[in-house]
Amino acid sequence: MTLVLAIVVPLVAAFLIPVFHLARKTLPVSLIGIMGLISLSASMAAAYAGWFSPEVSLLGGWAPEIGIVLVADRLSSAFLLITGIGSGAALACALEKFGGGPWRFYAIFFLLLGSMNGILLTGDLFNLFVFYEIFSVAAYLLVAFSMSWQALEAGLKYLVLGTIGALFILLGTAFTFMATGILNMALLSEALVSVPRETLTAISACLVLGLTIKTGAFPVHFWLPDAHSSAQTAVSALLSGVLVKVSIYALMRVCFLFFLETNGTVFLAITVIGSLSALGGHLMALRQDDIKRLLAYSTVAQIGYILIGVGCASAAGAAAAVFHSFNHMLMKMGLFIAAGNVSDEKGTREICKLTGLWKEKPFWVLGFTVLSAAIVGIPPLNGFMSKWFIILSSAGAGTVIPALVIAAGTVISAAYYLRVLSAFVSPGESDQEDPFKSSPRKVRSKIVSLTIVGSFAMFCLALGIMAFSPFSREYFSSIGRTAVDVGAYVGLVTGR
Amino acid sequence: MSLAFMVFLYLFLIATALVISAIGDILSAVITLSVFGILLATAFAILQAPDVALTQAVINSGIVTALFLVAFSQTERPPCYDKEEEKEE
Amino acid sequence: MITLSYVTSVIIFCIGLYTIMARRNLFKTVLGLALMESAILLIIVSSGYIPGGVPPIEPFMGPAVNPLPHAFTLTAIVIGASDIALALAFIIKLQRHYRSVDLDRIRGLRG
Amino acid sequence: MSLSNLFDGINAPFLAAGLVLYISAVISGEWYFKAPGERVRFRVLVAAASAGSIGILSSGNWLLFVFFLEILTLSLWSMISMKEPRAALVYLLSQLAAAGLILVGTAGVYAHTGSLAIGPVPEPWRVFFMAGFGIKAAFPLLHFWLPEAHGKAPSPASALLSGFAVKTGILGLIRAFPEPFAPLVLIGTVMAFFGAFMAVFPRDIKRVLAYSTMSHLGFMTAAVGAGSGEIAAAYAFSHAMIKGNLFISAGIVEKTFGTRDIFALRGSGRLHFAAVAALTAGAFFAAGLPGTASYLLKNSVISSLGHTAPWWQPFMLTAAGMMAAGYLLNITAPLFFRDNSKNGTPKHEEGGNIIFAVLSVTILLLVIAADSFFPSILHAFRVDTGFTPASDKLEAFIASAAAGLIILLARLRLKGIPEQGLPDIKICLSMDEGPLYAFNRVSGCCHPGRLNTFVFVALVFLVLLMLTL
Repeated sequence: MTLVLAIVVPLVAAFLIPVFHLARKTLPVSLIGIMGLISLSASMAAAYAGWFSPEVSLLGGWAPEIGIVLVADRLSSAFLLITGIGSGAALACALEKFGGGPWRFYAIFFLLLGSMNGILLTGDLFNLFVFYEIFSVAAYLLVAFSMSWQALEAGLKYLVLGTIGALFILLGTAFTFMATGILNMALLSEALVSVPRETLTAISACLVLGLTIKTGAFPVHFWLPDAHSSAQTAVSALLSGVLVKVSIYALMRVCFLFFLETNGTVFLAITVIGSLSALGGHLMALRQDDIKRLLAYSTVAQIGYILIGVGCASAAGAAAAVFHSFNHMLMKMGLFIAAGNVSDEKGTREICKLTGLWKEKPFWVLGFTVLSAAIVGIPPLNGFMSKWFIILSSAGAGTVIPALVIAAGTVISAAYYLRVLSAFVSPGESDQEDPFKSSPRKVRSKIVSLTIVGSFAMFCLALGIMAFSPFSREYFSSIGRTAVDVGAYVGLVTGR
Repeated sequence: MSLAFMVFLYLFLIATALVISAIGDILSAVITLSVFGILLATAFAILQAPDVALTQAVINSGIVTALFLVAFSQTERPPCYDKEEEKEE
Repeated sequence: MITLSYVTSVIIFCIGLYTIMARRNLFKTVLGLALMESAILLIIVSSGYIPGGVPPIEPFMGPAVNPLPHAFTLTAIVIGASDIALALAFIIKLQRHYRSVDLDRIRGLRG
Repeated sequence: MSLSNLFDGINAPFLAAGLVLYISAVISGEWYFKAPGERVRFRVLVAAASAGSIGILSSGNWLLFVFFLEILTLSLWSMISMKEPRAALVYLLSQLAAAGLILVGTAGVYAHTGSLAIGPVPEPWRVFFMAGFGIKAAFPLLHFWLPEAHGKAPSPASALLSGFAVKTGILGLIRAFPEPFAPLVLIGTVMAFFGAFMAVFPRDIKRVLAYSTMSHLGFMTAAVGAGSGEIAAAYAFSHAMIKGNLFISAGIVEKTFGTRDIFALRGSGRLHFAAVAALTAGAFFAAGLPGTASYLLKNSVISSLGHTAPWWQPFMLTAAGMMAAGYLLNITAPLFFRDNSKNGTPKHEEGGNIIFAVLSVTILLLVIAADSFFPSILHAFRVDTGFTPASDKLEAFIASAAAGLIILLARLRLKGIPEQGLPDIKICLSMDEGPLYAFNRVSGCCHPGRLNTFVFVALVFLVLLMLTL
């Protein structure tokens, strides 16, 4: 029941917001905050239930062969936690920035939240596609929400590429259905073993292509830097921190369930995509002048790291991928919020003009420094540990090149993050004003955003140290074991 | 239904798709999309899916075409009218 | 007959893809998306077809065709329509800024 | 990680060197940095660096080793960037690359043996350790960062860099290759000679010292490759002492006279003997004259190569040792024996005489003490130097003559060469010209902003997927 609530509660909230809007033009912030809290606690309840006792709920009482199943195991729970924390932080930032004014924004936000929980919990391939589409439409709308021309262009490109990705997912689903006659993922993982090789090739190519486009990995990453850099601060943070992780969850779930035993080449392809993505993302980030675009390309690179972890096709690799997803959510959300706030106040996003910030707002710069050190992979922080786990699992899978790519990525990312930081700490420009510069807006002090950035930075430090203890490592590796244990998943769903 | 009819239908479908792709005029392409939708609905009906055929006829041939026409008319306006619109915004 | 459907839908899918890739007009892009989507619908529906079957509507007068493909074709149609509607809305807004629906001019974001 | 690892025969020399160096760095930092803020920052950074160093020495597995290496790297980076942010960036990036390579190698070793413990590295993963520690220990072609960082850092930081940070590379090599390993001997020989050769030309004192460090690291690498890690460790200790002294006294000279250019410093010894004395004394001990610890150790390295080594390896090492005397003479002799009246006297800072005198005499005494007690220290470290000149007398003589000839020829050409010495390979790294810039231009085309292209790429990607899966 908790699983259904995790999906239904945010959808109800999304429905209630327009209704409330009819009564009052500006919604009170506390109302949306309470709705957010209730929705998030619903998804946390699902995560809790799934973590300690894997749970299945059959919708409408139909058997898993016919009806739709919701499943929560440790992998889903981990991602529910990631999305819960991330979307909570984004909601807090948005409430602080916009107040209760733009009711449409919050309606879309809750729609997104519900569909994300749907993707994370569903055990049915077609249902996954449906939730994925709701999720994508909400994401397109959020990207374009500011209605600036950059946002609209990014939204349109995201929409076209995303729809093509969705069509390929639909095609893959159709092929799967034609080959086996079932849509339940657990049953499919058994049925696909007996499917002929050529059909399997078509299915895996379509599914991997569609999910890769949605993830934003390198060869088809084009929408990602546009969308992440054009959206508003809270949305950028949400996109980079949470939405990408949901796509990665879908990729992990589908690939581990379907292709672990049937088509091992898929994982090789994912490793190659991941390596390309890491290298390409870092190299493209190196040449950016726009701070948000730089962070967006850095996201492409980090997706590459996660995909390298997924491509190891082992419990260790999956655990490392989940751990890095969590870390990346913390780091990149914090970075986007910090960068968005300082660039809003400076009135520009060009790195070379963001000078003198160390004097003006030391706390923001400090938070940015810690988080960027974490994402580069500086030792006491969590980025180092997750990178190490990915390298370890990659070497364990017998491939060295991805590990070398990660090592090279550390160097490149250090170069570009240091460029940003040195701009921040360099003395500010003199009094002469650039006539073309848009005037810096007077912005309220952002205490909530600052708290979020600060606590994320602390969290990074804590996780980096925690990762050394065998106790917490046992927790993480249990996620990985759950992810690759197809038999247990099938047993869970079918009740065998 | 005879196979010959099916072949004919599918050939016609492909032909309309080609027209949609190739024709320079957007308005004609949109109207052809409506025809394409109706043909597809017919094919669905023959493939024993009357429910899908109905939905296809209503949504794809009706609503989507209407949306296209609205969007097309919105973007093909005289420039003076456009400027006024922007001032209002 | 099913093979015929499959061949047709593959051809239509390719035409849609080609339209997106080769045409510079944004409306053509969206039309291409619509074509691709219709092709996939055709694949799904024909996969549920049984020669000599009846529609899955009670009362059954013989072997009913699989109802599941129909259910998810309906969903896919609605989803596709919403995607297209959203794309058209974006196009209208973008045209106000660029004064054009030409993809070669709508490329402010690059690099 | 346990403290018992700290005191084995290999670690003890490094620990002793670190102890002396960190104390002297703190003392000289108090005097070197004038602004209070800088002083506090330097103290904090030295504390962080020493924590990292203790961690490196006491860690029992490779992961912790890298972990603490990076802490050391970061604090040194911050020290260098107090003066030269650009050189610091090169230093940081190169060291991160080194740490990444070692990390990959460690992961491979773990996959191979199931253990992270520090120890001999199995065959397929050796190359990563060699490359990683090679960057740390400035192997030829991987040394691009060394002259920059050593030459441009604040003097106390240079002392730490040259005295301890590069030695961590040697420590890692000793741990990873306890058995004789021929490629390392080859690399070490080439490196010793190359460093000595490059050190002949620059006019900047600290740059000369930087290349000298590279040359000495070559000796240590050769010793590691010959399988005698104890000699390398002892050499590291001796070299750390001497280089610490040299860099700190170079800092004294720089502070006193406002320049490090040997042309401008001509005759400065007569003006201010105390400031120059420490440098000269250090140079005397570093030159490897008979009777000093350097002489003993260089010969130990050469003899440890054994008779199986090809003839040119001891030859080149001997020549490199001889050239050390030459290049150090290059930077110390003009201080006393040349007159610089035509350029005017260099800047001469009044009022610090007593401090300089005390500091230089202290360092001098420290070096003399370390040097004269060296055999007993070696005994305490349980090192058997086994001093037997391996190369016969004639070969040594020819090598010395060749070295002298090179130095003489170089001296004749010295006027035409820029202040920074011969051009090095760091151009490859710079953003403004070089491969990175070229790549930057190309990658601009990677995101054209055109939707058709995006879809086309996706289609190509699909075809590739279809073909591979």
